[in-house]
Amino acid sequence: MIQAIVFLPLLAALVAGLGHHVIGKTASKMITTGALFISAALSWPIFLSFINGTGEAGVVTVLQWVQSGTLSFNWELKIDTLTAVMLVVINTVSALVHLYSWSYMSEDPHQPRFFAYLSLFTFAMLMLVTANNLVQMFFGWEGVGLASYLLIGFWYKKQSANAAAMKAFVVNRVGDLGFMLGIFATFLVFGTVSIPEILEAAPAMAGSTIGFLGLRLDTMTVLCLLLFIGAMGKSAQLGLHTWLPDAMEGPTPVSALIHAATMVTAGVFMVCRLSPMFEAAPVALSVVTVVGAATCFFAATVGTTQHDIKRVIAYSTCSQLGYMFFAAGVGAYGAAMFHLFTHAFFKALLFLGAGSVIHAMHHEQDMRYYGGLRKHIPLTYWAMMMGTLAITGVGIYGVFGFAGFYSKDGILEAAFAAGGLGTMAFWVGIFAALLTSFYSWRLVFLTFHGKPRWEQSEHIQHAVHDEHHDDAHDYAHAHAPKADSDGTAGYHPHESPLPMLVPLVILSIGAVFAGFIFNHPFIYPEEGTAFWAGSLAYNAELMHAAHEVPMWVKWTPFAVMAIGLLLAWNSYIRNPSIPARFVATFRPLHQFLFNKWYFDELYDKIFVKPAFALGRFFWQRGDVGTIDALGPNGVASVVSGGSRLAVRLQSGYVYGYAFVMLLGLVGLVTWAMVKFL
Amino acid sequence: MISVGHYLAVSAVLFTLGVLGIFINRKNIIVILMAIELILLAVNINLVAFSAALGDLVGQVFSMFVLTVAAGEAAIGLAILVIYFRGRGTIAVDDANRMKG
Amino acid sequence: MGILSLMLAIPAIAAILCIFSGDRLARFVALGATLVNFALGLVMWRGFEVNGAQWQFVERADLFGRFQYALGIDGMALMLILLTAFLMPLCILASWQAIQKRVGLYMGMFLLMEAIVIGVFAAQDLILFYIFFEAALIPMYFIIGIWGGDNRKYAAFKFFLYTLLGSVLMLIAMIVMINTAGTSDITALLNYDFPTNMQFWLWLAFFASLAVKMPMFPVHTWLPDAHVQAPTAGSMILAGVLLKMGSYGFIRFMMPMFPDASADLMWVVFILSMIAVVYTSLIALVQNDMKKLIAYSSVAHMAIVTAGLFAFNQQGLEGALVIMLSHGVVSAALFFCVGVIYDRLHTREISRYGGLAINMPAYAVFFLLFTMASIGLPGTSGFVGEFLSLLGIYEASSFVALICATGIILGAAYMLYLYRRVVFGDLTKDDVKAMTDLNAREWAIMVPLAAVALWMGIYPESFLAPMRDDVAFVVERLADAKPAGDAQLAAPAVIAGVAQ
Amino acid sequence: MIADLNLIWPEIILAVGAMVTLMIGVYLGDRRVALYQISTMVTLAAAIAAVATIFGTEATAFSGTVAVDNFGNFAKILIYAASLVCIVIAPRFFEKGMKAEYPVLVVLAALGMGIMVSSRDMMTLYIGLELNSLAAYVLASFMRNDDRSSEAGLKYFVLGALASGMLLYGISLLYGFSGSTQFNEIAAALASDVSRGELFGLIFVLAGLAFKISAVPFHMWTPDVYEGAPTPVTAFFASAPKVAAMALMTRVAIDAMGPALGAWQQIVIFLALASIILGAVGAIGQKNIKRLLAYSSINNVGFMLIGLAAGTQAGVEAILTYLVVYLVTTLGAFLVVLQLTDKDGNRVESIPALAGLSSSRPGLAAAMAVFLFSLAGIPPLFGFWPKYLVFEAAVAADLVPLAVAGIVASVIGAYYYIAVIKTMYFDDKSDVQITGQGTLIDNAMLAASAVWLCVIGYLFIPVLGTVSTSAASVLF
Amino acid sequence: MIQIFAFYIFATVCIASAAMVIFSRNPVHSVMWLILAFFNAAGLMLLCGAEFIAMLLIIVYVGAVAVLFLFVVMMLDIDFAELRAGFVRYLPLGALVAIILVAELVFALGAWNAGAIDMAARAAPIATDMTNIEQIGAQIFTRYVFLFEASGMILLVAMIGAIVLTNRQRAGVRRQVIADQVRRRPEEATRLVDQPVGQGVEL
Repeated sequence: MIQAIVFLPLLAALVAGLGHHVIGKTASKMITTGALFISAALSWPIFLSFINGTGEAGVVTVLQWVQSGTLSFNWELKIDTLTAVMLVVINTVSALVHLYSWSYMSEDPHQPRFFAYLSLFTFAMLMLVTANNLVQMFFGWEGVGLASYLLIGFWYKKQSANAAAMKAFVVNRVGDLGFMLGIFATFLVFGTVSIPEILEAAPAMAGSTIGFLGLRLDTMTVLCLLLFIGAMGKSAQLGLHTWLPDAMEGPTPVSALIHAATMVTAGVFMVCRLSPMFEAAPVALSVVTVVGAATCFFAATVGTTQHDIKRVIAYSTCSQLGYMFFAAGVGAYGAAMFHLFTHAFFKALLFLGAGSVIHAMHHEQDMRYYGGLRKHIPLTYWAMMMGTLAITGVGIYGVFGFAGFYSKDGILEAAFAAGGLGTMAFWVGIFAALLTSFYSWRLVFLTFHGKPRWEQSEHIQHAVHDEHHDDAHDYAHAHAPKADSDGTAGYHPHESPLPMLVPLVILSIGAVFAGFIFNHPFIYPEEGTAFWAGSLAYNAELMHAAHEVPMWVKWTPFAVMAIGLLLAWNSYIRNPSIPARFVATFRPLHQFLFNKWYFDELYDKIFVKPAFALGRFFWQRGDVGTIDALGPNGVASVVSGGSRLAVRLQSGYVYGYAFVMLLGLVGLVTWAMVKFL
Repeated sequence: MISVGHYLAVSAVLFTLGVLGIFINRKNIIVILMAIELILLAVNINLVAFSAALGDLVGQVFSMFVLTVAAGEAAIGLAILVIYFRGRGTIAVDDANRMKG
Repeated sequence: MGILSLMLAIPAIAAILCIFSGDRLARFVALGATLVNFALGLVMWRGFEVNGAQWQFVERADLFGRFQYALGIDGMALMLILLTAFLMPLCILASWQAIQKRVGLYMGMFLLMEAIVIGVFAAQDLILFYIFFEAALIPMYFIIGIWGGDNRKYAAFKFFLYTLLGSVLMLIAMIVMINTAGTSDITALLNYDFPTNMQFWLWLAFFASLAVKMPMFPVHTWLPDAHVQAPTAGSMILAGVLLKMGSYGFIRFMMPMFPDASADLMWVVFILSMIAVVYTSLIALVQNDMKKLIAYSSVAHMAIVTAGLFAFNQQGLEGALVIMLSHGVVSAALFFCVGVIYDRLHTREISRYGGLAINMPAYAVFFLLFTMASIGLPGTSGFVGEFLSLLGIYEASSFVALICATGIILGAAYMLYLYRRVVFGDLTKDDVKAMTDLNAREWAIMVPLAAVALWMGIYPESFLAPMRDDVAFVVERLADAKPAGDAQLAAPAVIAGVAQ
Repeated sequence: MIADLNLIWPEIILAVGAMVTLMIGVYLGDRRVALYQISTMVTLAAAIAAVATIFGTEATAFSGTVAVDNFGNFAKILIYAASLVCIVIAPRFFEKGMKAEYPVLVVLAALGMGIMVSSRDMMTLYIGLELNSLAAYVLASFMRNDDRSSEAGLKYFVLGALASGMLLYGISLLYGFSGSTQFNEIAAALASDVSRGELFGLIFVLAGLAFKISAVPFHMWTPDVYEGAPTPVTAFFASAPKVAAMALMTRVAIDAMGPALGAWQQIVIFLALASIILGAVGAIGQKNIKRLLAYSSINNVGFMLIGLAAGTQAGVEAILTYLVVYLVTTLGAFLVVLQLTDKDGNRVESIPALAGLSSSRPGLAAAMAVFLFSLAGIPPLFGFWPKYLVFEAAVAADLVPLAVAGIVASVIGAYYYIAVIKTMYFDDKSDVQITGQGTLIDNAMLAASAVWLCVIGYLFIPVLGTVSTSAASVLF
Repeated sequence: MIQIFAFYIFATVCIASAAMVIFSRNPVHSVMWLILAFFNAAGLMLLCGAEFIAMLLIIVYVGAVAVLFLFVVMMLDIDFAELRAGFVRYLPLGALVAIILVAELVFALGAWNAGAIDMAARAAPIATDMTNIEQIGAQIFTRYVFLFEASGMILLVAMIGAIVLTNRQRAGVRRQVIADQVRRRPEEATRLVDQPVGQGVEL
């Protein structure tokens, strides 16, 4: 069964990707989508069996992989609670995204390729979550990276898409470097890369030291931090986050699947999977907490200023990942996984909803040119509303809440309960929740409320233009304001077709109910312990404490959500001029946030540009200027100089020759005199 | 008393003069040929002197062979000189550098 | 006549036939001979006993008096011979249409090359080895010089003299060894303990030769020139096989024969390897010429090989060996990828291309696969090797591993940058638009390469198993000399037992 | 005395054969070229046969002035064979001007060389040397109407005479200070102590012999003479006299001066390295193929001298093997050079004119490539093997630095060889169309030598080893 | 005493004339100086008892070789004036090297010590009861007969060489063939005609 779940997507990807010329476009799409639905259907029973407590953990060996000395690892499929959670998340979202893409990508000529990539991605992600050893996890890790690369760059004619794809891959590789070194170090310490064996031996290793880069450091700290660097890369944590917003160059379903629901959470998954190791490394956990909190804060601040609808959601994702990490950092792995689980639903929903909006708005992604779409695409509006309610954590304590309410509050409470750095994380989380609420509602208000502002959009103008003049290349009137000032420019958005709406509906259900239904097994002390069954280091005491925190702690998130909502309403509905005034007043701050804290510029200055400059320097000054000049060419010129000398010596004059002979003779004689007499 | 050393000194000077004659002379090949004869003469003096000093006749026999060879050598040298002169119309040493490098 | 002799004789005889036959016939003769040789290689693989005797298929004949005609293989040699025999038919196919002048001579040179390279890997006598080792220069010199690009003469000279200068020093070392040990039999020399101070010099002499062949920084500069100028198949074989002769020499001679010197001078190799990884990767980043870029990437890859070898542990060595095989396949494939579009547009300038994914989708897929294999994506051959060798290096020194591992970042950067500029983007240039996708012949080359690259990545055991004992032998020889790694675990007394 | 005569059959045959041919020539004039060719070839072949019959005997003749032993016999076979080849290849070159004197002089030179290599007395050495030299001077200027030929003869003569003057002077010193001209007695005198006079004597002798083998700095004549002399004569100079002089030098160094190894070893080392380097460096930039081969011979002599510098039996064996391979290679190369004529029948000697030879005359180009690679010592061509032996001998004699220096310099040498190959194979066709065709015999010899050098030669290593060991062991 | 005196005379004149050989500007003078040098060298040889060699030197060298030189110098039509220029350019360096050589030779060879030699090793001791020429003859025809014959070959080579190089068969030159002359009959050589008057003679 587990083999089917994992390998069906691969099979479908291969068939669709390599054989679409033979079987045709529709068949390719059907095969991939079908395979994913089967996988999803097979995953749920497994998940539910774990919820019921009847599920049994196990490992299936598929094929021997590598055996070298004492190092040995195989292709294995592991199944336990953690995997089961991930399986449903991945397969469900993936299946829905496949379905969604039928319509969303219907005009694209390369659909089979797209579906093949999606399925391939799913396969890689499944390999990641079913890994029983670190190397297979790394396989999935890089495999999802590849799929992400391919999908971001799916529209390869766009230079920006290519650049974004490459950036994603390379930045991820930085993280992977850490992951790889982490694996090496782990192998060196434990003599194995098998995860269960490592986890079993990990606690005993606490307090030992290891040499690293000439320093002598605490073993587990080194190991965990190296591995965490990998997680940072994949989960776009502060420092290695720069690729995620750019990744929005890919088609929107990709953003939903990869850059919201699944791949970016791989880091969280990894930390949870290896939680017993992290438990043995308090310093590493502190780092995780700090990085998570910082990312949470950073991304939320940036999210408030972006114009691109997908970028806002992307930063939101980044921010939510921060929540998950600091949850893990304070030891609330269950809460982290729970947020991962709920987040998958509502964030996928938000992205797909955004995709629907974009679809309706003829590929315009700038929210400044939206407005008033509520009436035109009502279903999308409501779906987005559900998503927003979920992400902002709307809910009444003890009664009902949307998905994010349970998971996010769980995290905040756990952080507060953990104390120490957790308290800091709590306050950061609270502030981020405020911002989350603000930018989420801002998105909704800008998009669906107010008056249409479509006429300034080039995309819309093109669309209108195409309808009227069938001239796609007439840019001359691009910015000329239209006479009819209802802001619509005569454009009529349409609600998306059914294949796009079905996923929205299904995910909305998830966004609404996932938290309510599943919060007990995930984060309640006793039920959690039973549910997780040792697949992660479930800290029942912490979760118990989390439920016992003061009431104000439980209500604060709701309060800040409400404040954020009001702020957004005030700025974008009641008085739309506020944002402009705010920007004018705090221009430096706004610029700083709008430019994403200048991370890209900084990296460009300290990494990219110097790398190219160094490369050129090494090439021209090193290889050509030094090695070749002194080496082969230098020797050659010395030799040819010698050759000229020799030729000059060979003057053709017989007396010259005789003289040389005599010199030779006298030289030899003199040498002998000096040496022997 | 005249020792072999005296003879050796004379022959050394003759030898050196012969060698010198080959390369300080830039104008006339025929003098070079004569310089060669001087070298051989120096050798002969050496051989004869050693022969006398050693009380051994081999040196003189050798000397005779050297003379024989020297005669043949002179004949061939002059023959080459003659054909060279025929070809070039000169026996200037400086001229003999068609081939070099 | 044993199978190894047969594998030497078939291409050699076919080479003579080719040289004296017409263009058309020569192509078929060459293809036939290389395919037969590949088949023989497979037969040999099948007949090779894993965990059997160290040396198998041994043939010895006292033909030369002073040294023996002694052939025999262990697992490493088997794999490298297979690699050679596998690549050769593909090279012949790759040149099927690209080469139009003096086809007979060309095919003859390739066949000679095959015989020589197999000889290098199979030789069991030091002198015989050296003869084959240097002989490889001659066909390659012609291949670059006659069928190469505009600057082929300079490149051919540089290739020839650079590598010759290295090898002659090795010759002296070999003579000293033979003189000291009283035998030129490699199997005997492998177990001979040279005096430590002599090892030092012998090691340096071998290093001079093999480092050039590898090539290692700073004696790598011949490689980009040679690759750029060589015809496609020439680059394939140069990168695929010839470079491996250097690393083969490391593991066959330097490490087991001079273990003390290897341990003492390990840092030299590490430092050069680290520099090479970063240095050449950065240079690769700024190249405008596709072949040059891949050539520089080869240097970086081979640097990881050397570092892996000098990690002195099973993983490092096996990883290095896998990289050798993998790089043999993948870099050959990448050069072929360049060749495919070079045949169509006759330029290697990256900026002249762009948007090939549109009109050459199949090509784009293969190119992507090999790009990924080159940057060591798990599941491809590149990963297994790099992972194992870096792991091995890490055991020796975490710092070296860190620096070498930056190669995986930079590697991704330059390869993807290349791919992006060539395959992605929009089709704007008319001549590029006119390019057609892979033809049947090109498919026939791409598919086997791709299959092997994946096979090696997914089930490397096929390739690792035969080499395991040989690597263990080398590790054993090095065991006494091996220094402690810097990443040693120091456990508190209580848990000392657990650490073991 | 009669017993002594039995030992010098080869010399007798050569002398008689030369005189008979000369007589026939005098009576029949210059038209019966083939006849003189055949009679001298028969003479040389008979001489080789005579050497073969006495192979293995070890004796001295004529009161110890002549040694008949395998060392000499080995060298003689090479010398006579090379002379034979040089007679075979000549007529096509001298189409108009081949005279009876050419083969006669070659035979007489061969006679002289035979005497040289079997000398056991300084006097024998000198007589043999001069017999060879005088014939060589004449041969060099044999194309007497050609300016270059006469100039070559002149230079060769003047410098040769100077060299033999040095040699003689050295001999006279050795004689005077050791009391004898016989090798064994000189050696006995040197064994006790090397006096100043002896030291100087041996330096002068070595210098004189170094001229004959054209070792730097006594090599200056070589390029000019090789270029100027008629090509078959150049081939002759590059082959037989090289063997004779090298063998002679070896015999003198080991047999007569062996005990003074310490005194001359470093001189030989200097000569060796200087020859290797200058031979290589000088060859670069040469435009004339014969000049190039001249530098090549200087370069190769350097390698042989490394074997001599070792001063061991292995070293001498290496020299002898080297001579065999070198002979085959050089003669092969000159066979190629002889075929280089343009469509008007003019000789082509310029290297740039060889461009495109690989297309117009692929076989010829291939053979030349084989010879050049072999001269460069690149395996698998057989030229590698003697170089290997030489270096092995040097290493065994603890001369590792010398071996290293020599082998590194050999890379410079490789440069100009492959530059010629470059011209033939890589360069675009030149204006000069090479159309010359060789005779069947020429081509057969060419093919045989090329194939032998390719890889077949390695199969001869046991034979070469046995023979050279038996030859070299005589000296130790 | 007279020997010492004679030695110095001979040696001085010999060296001086040898120097003149090479420094003289006129080749004819050089030859003359050469002859003088030979005479004095012969004198030196006489002083140490090598009469035959001394005579040989004079007979062969002066009588044949030097005259040959003179002959060639005279025969070749050389513009002597042209040959005078640029004589001393190489002199300083050459002289320096030469002086070093002489110094070394004299320094080294002055140490000659006959006593160090084992006289028993002499191959051909000089006998006291035979004349010099007899002894040499005895040696040449017994001990050194091989070399004697070989030097005959050298002379043969020299002869062949000299002839083959210098002998020119000029086109259009009639050579005397005695046999033809003897064989000639009046019938072939003469013709009787009845010459009419007034007509020219047909030649």
